[in-house]
Amino acid sequence: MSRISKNKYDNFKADRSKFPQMENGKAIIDLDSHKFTKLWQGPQHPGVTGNMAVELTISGDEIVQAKTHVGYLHRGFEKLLERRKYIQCFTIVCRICVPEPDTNEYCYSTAVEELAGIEIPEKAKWIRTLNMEMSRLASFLMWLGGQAGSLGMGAIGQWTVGMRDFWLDLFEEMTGGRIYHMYMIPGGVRKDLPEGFIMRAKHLVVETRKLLFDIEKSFFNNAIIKSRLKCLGIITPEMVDEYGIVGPNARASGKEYDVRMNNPYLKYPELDIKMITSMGGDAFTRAEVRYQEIHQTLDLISQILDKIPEKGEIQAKIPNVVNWKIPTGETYVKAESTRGEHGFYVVSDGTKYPRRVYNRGASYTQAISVLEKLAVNTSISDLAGLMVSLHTCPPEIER
Amino acid sequence: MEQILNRLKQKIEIKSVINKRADLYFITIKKEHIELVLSHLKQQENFTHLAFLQAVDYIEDDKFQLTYMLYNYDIKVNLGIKVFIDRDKSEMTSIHKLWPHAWQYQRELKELFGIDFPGSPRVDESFVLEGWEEIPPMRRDFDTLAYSVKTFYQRPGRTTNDPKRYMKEKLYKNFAKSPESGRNDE
Amino acid sequence: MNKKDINNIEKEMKLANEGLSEKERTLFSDARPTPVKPLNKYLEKFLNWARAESLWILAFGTGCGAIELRPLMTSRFDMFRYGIAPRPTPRQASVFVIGGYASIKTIKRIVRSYEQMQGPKFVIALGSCTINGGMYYDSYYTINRIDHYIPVDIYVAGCMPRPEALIAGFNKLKMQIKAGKCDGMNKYAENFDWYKENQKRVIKDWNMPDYNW
Amino acid sequence: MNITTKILYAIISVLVATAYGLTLGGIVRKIYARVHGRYGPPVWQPFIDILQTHGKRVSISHGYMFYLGPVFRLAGGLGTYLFIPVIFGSVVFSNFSMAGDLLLVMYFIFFGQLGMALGAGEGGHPYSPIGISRGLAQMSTFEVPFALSVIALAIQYNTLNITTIVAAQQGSILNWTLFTNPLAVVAAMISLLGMNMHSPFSIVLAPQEIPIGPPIEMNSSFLATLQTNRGLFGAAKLVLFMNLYFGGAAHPNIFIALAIMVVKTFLIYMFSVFVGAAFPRFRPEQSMRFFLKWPTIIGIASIILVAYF
Amino acid sequence: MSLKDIISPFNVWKRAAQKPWTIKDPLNDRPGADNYRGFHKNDFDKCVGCGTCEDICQNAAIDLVPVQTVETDMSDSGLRPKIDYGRCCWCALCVDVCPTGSLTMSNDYTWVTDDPEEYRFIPGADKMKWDDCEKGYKRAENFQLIDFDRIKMNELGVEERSSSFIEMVKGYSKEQAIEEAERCLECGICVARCPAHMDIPEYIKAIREDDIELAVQILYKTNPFSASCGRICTHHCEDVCSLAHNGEPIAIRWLKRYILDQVSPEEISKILKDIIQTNNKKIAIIGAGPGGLSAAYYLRLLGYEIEIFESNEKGGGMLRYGIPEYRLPYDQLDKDIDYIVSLGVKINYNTKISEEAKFNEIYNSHDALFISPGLWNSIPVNITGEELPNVISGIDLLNKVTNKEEIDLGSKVAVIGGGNSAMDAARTAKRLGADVEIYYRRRIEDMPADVEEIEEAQDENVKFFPQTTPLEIKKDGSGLKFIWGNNKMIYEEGKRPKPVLIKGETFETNLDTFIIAIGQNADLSFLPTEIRDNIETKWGKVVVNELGQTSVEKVFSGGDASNSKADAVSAIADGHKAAVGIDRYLNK
Repeated sequence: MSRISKNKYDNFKADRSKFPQMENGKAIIDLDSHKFTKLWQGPQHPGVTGNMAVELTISGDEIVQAKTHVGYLHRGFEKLLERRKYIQCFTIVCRICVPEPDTNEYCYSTAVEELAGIEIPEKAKWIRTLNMEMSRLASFLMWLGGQAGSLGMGAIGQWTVGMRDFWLDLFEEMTGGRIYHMYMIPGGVRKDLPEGFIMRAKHLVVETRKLLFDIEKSFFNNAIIKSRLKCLGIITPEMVDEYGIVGPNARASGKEYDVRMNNPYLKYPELDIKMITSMGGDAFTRAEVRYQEIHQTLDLISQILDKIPEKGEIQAKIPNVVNWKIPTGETYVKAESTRGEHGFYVVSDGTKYPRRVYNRGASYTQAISVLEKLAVNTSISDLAGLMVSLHTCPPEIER
Repeated sequence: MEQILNRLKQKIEIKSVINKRADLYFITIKKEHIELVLSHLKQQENFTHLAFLQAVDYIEDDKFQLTYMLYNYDIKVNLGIKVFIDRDKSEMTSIHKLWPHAWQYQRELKELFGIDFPGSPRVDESFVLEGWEEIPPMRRDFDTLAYSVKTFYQRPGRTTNDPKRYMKEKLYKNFAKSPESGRNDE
Repeated sequence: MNKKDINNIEKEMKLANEGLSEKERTLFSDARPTPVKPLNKYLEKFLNWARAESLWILAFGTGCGAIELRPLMTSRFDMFRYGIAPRPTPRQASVFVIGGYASIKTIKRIVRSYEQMQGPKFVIALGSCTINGGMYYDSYYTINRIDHYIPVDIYVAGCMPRPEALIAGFNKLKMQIKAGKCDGMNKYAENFDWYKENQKRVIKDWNMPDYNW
Repeated sequence: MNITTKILYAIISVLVATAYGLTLGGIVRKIYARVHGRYGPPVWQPFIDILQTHGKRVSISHGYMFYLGPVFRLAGGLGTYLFIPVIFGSVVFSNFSMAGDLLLVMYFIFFGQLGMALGAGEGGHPYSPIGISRGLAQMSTFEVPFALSVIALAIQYNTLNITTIVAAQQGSILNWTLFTNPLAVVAAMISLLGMNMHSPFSIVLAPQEIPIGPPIEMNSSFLATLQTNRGLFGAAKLVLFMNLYFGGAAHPNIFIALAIMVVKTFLIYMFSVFVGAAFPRFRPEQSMRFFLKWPTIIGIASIILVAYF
Repeated sequence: MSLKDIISPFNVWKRAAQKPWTIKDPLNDRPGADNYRGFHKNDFDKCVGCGTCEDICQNAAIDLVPVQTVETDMSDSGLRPKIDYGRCCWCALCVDVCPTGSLTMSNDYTWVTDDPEEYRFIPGADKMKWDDCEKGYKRAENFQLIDFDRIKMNELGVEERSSSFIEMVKGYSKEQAIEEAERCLECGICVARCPAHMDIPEYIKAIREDDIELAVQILYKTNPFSASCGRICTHHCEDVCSLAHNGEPIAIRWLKRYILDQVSPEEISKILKDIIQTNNKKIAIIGAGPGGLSAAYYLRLLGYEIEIFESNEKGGGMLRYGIPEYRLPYDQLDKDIDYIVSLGVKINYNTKISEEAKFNEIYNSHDALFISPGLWNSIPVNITGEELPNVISGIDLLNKVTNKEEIDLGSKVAVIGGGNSAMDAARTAKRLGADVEIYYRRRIEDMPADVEEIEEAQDENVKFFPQTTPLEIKKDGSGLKFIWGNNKMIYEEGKRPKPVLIKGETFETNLDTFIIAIGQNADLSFLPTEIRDNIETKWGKVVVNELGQTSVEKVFSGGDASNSKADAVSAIADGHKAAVGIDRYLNK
C-alpha cells in the first residue's frame, strides 16, 4: 500500500498566492476579469456519476471553485413513504439507490422488524447476507468500470459491467427481478434459493476471480492509471471525522469503520472477515481498498454458499399486511454498502403508516461537501475520476 | 455507556433515555443544551461521527423533533439525540462549526421542512428543489397527492369499482335502495 | 392586408423569451420553430433508412433507466452492433432516451436538451413513470406523463425495462422511422404553444429561452 | 498528362482513400469491441453514420467561422492527402506529388487543426475552447518528435520529396527507414499515437470530461464533413507514415500494390490501437510532458545519428 | 513508473482472442428467469374479484372493472383487475397477496408500443402473447403476506361437552378477536352473500380498532339478533370469504359473537340510543321467531305499534325450540329478545291463532300483517312402521328438551337426515346418554349440514352411515328393527349426485328410538280459507316479492315459512325486508 509522505502532501498543495485572491477565507471570483470561466459539468454530461451537476469555476485547467448541484433525481421518497403502508414501502425503498438496491431493502425491512418485534428465521438471515454481499459485488464491479472509464480506459468497464450482468442473472433467478429485486421483505425473504443456485454461484465466483486478476494486471499495474490517481483527492484522517466520511473512502484514510465488523448484523459474526484499511487516502489507495474488498466479498460469498443451510423457513409469521400496525417507536438500522454506512431511521406512531422514514445515504456528504473541497486545485481532467473515486450515487443524496 | 450518560446527566437534564439496542440509544434533551451536549460528546466522549441530522414533524403537538445521530468509534455505539422545537417559529442553532458537513443537512432541512439555522453556510440556497412555491414539502400538512393531481394531470380514463358497492348494485339493488336501515342514526 | 397586420403577425411569430434578462435575450433566437417538410419521397426513404440504422443516443441518464443503458452498451448486450451509439452532446444525438421518471429540475434540462437536438429526433420513453407517473404518481416533484412536455415516439413498459426490452424498443423505433412515422420534431413545432404552456406550468423557475433550437 | 486527367485521378484517389479510411475506422471499432468482449458495430457503420448526420433536416450555425471550421478541416485533410503519392509508381495514385511535398504535407497536417480551432471556437460552448487549447497544445508537442524525425529523414535521404524517399527504400526490406534509421521511426511512431488521438492521448476528445471537445457544437452536415475528413485524413496520415518509414507500396500490378498499402497501413494503425486499448488517457500536461521528453530526445538522437555517423 | 507497469496493461489483448460475452440474439435467446416478475396473468376461474390486489398496490395501478364474460354472483363480484402499466412497478405484491392465487406473473417482459393508452389491460380477458407462458413469478408455498390460519377458539373437550348442555365454545378474548379481525381483507364479498347484508367488513374493522360501540351500532343496523346469530348463524358469509379459497375464512360469526359478548343488555340500549316516535299505525305479527321479532324491531323503530302473537310460552321460535342449548344458551337469546321488547313491542305469548275469527279480527284491526309461523311439521319418510311410538321427529325431541320434559330414548338411537337439525337431534340424543347413529341417503360430503357440525358430531362419537335408505321398520320387543338398503350414487353433469338403491343389498339394525329429521313443513292452517287461497304458495312455501309482500297486499311474510334457506339469518333478513316493505306499502 502506498503511503504518502508528509512532504508529498505539501507538494501537492498548489500555490494559491496569485489566484484567486482570498478574502476572509473566501475566494474572490470576478468573472468579468476573464481570468475565470464558469463551467457546468452535468447534468447532461457523460462524465458525471449519474444525474447530478458540478458547477465549476476554472482558471485555465485548474478548478478554483466547485459547487455540487443535486436534486435532478429528487422524487420525494420520504414524503411518499409517509403515505404508504409498511408493506408497500418495501417496494419503493429499493429505488433509492439504483446500483445497489438491496442495502435499502435490508435496512428498511430490519427497521420494521425491529419496531414490530419480529425475529426472522435463520435461513432468511443467511439468504439476506448472501444477497447483500452479491449486491455489494455488483455495485463494486460497476464502480470499477466507472473508475476506469472516467480515465478513458473503456475495456475495464466493458468487462466488469458484463461480469456484473452475470451476477444480475443470478439475482434474477433468486429474486425474480434484475435491477430492483424487492426480495427482502419485512418478515423475511420472498423465495427460497432456486435449485442449483449454489453451484452456479460458486462457478461464477471463480470466473469473477479470473476477471479480477486480468483487471489487476491491466488496471492496477498500469503506469498511467497510477500517474493519474495517485495524489488525487487526498482525504486526510482528520477530514474523515469532520465530513462524516464512511466506507472505503474512510478506510483508505486509515479509519477502521466497517459496519459489518463494528456493529455486526445478520450472519456476519459467523463469517471470517477482516477489516481492510490503508493509509494514503488518495484515489489510488481508495481504488486498491475497493479492489481488495471485491476479493473479500467474493470470499464471503463462497463462505456463505458453504454455510447456508439447505432447508428452513424463509419468513417469520407476520400479520395480514393490509392491516399491519407497528407499535410506536423509532430505530436506526445501518448496513455497510459499497459506499459505506447506509442507514434507515424509521419512526412509527402506532398506525399503519410510518411517521417518518429517513435514509442516510452513504455518499450524502461525500458527493457534496467532500467533493467540493477536494475538487479545488485539481485539473478538470481529473474531476470525473475524482467523482467516481468517491463513489457517489446521486439518487441516495436527493432521494 | 451508562457512565457516559451519567457524566452527561451531571451537566444537563436528560428527559428520557431509551435503550433500543445494545448499540443504539436515544436521549431527549432541551433545545438550549444542544451545542453544549454535542460539543461535550464530540470532544470528551469521542462521539466523533455525525451520521445524520434529521427532523420529524409532529404536527398534532405542533413540534418538530430533531434527531442528531452520533457514533462513537471506540465503544461502537450510536447515540440519537432528540430535541423538540416549536413548529411555528422553527429555528435551531447551527452546528456547522462542530461538523463542517452539517451545513448540508441544515440546508436540506431548511428547504424541505422550513427549519432555519441562522449562520449556517449556504443555508438559503435551494438544495434539491428548484422554483418551489408551496410550503416546504416534507411538512405533514403538505398533501403531495393533491399537489400532484393538480399539477401533473394524470392520464385520464381510469375508473374503479368497490366490490361491496358493485355487488349491492348488481344483486340486491332494490333492497339497497330502500332506507339503509329502519334505525334512526342520530 | 395592410402593413399593421403584417407587423402584428411578425410580432406573434416571435417569442417572448420570458425568464431571461434583457441582456441575455439578444443572445437567443426568438423565432418560432417551423415544421420542416420531408424531401422527395425516395430520397427521404433512403435517408430514413440511414437514420434508422445509425441511432445516436444522447448520453443523458435522466432517471433509473440509465442503469440499464450501461449493460446495454457493454459487452453483454452490445448495442453498437445494431448501429446504436451514445453521443455526449445533444447537438449530435438523434435519439433521446428518457430513463424513467423526470423530476421538475430534470424536465427543465430535458426540454432544453431536446430542443438542442437537431431534427429529425426521436424519443424513447422507458418505464411506467413516463407513461402515467409510475410509482411516483403521487410525488410532488416528478411529472406524470412525458408526452405532455415533449413528443414521444416509443414507449417501453417495465420498471426498469430490461436491456432486451430496450433493444426491442429500438427495433420498433427503427421500423417506425423506416415507415416514416416518427415525426416528433414537426409535431413539436406544430404544437409548440401547447408544449410550452405545459412546460411552464410545471417548471416554475423558467429562466431559460423559450426557443433554443 | 493533362491537368483534367490529373484531377480525375486525384478524385478517384481521394474517394478510394476516404472509403478506405472509413472502413479502417469500422474495422478498428470491431477490434476494440473484441478487446471489450463483444462483437462491435458492422464495418460499414461509419458510412451510415455520415449519411445520417448529412440527412439531418435542420442544422444550427453560430456564424461564418462556424461554417469555415469543418471546411478548413476538410481542406487540411485533402491537402495532406493530395500531396502524398499513395502507390509508388502508379499514375492514378500519385496525386500531386512534387519536390518538397513533405513540407507541404506537414503544413497541411497543422492547417486543418488551426482552421478547426477557429470554427469550433465560434460555437460558443465553453468546452470547445478548452478542447481546442488542449488540442493545439498537444499537437504542438507531438509535432516536435515528428518534425525531428522528418528532419532526420531529410538529412538521411537528402530530399524533401516523398516519392524520392519511397524510391530510396525499394529493393529490399532492409532498405526501409525502419531498419536504416530506427530511432527516427520510433520517434515518429510515438508521435503517431498522439496524431491518431487514441488513448492515452485522447484527452482532446475525451467524452468523460469535455464531451467530445472541439466539435461539441458541430452538428448535421458540419459533423458529416468532419467525419468524412476523419476517414480521409486518417488514411493520409497512415499512407504518409508508410511512405516515410515502411517502404511505401510498390508493385507493377496496381491491385497488389493497393493490397500492400492496405496491409501496411493497417498494421501501422494497429500499433496505436494496440497501445490505445491498454491505457487510459493522460492529462493534457502529462501528455505534453511525455512528448517533449523521450520522443524528442529520440528524435534528436536520430538526427545526430544520421548527420554524424 | 516501472517497466512492468508499462507492459502489464497490454494484458487486455488477451480478451480479444476469447469468445465475446455478447448474447447473439437477446430478443429470443433470453427468456426471463423461471420466477421472473414479468407481465401479469389472471386465472378467471379462480379470481373472485375481491380487490385485495387493488388495496395493496402502492402505485394505484389496479382498477376493478366489470368483465363481460364474468357474471356477478354471490361468491364473485364479477369485477376483475385491470392493470395500468403506466403505474405498475412489478413488485408482485398483488401476486403475493392474492387470496385465491389467481393472479400470477409470466416471465415475459417485452412490450413496446407507440401508443401509451395501450398499457392498460385486463389480464385474463384481453388476449396477450404471454397468456400461455408457464414460467414466471408465483407466490412461494412457504411465504404469505396474509394470514390464512384462523385464530382457534377455546372449546370444551369432547368428553365434557358430549355429556352436558353447556355451551361448547368459549368465545374470543379481546386479543384473539383483534388478531382475527386483522386477518380481514375488507373485500366485502361476504356482504352480498349474507342474507341480511350485514356490513361485515365495517364491524370487523370496528373490532380491529377496538371500538365496540360502533360495532354494535353497525350490527343493529341490519340484524337485531346478533347475540344469537353470532352463535348459530349458518355463516354463508364465511363460505365466500376470499380467504376461504386457500385457507380458513375469517371467523365472522365468532367475531359477531365477540361484539355482543362485550356488552350487557343495558349497555346495548345506551349504545344504540334508539328513539321511538309513534306514527299511530298498527302492525300485527304472527310468530315471535327471529323473522317476526326483527320485523317488529325495525317497524318499531319506524314508529309503528307492534303486536305479536306467539303460540309458545316464550319468544324466539326455532332459535329457542329448534336449537339445542349447547349451541345457543337461552340467556343469549333472551338478551336479544329483551332489547326488542324494551322498545315497546307487545308480545302475546301462548296465543295460538287457531280460529278464523281471531285471524280476521287481527286482520281488520291492523294496518298490515307480517306472518312468520315457522316450520313445525316434520316431513315423514313414508315407509311402513313410521307410526310406531318409538319413532319421533327431530323437532319434537328438541322441543321437549327445551321444555325440560322427561325423555327416554333408550340406549341406541338412529337419526335419519343430513341437515343441521339432524345433527342437532343426534347430538342432543348423545347428550341424553344414547349411542347415536346417523343415516343419510347421499355421501357425507353431500350433507347440507355445516361441516363443523358434522365434524363435531364425529368428534362426539356419533356414527355415520351414509348412502343408506330405510326400507321398513318393524317392532322388535321394546325396540325397533330396521331394514336398510344401500345406495349407489349416480352422477349427472351439473346436478347433485342422485342416490339409487342397489337391489338386494340390505342390512338390519336394532334400535330403541328412531328420529326423523329430514325436513319440516309450514303449517298455514291458521289462515282463513279466503286468504289461504289467495296466497300463492310453491313447494309449500309462501311466495313473496322482494320486500316480503305476499299476493295479498296487506299480508307480508317471512322466515322459514317463505324462504327456502330456512335458517335464522334469512329469517332476520326477511323481517328487515318486510319492515321496509310494510313501511313503503303504508306510506305509498
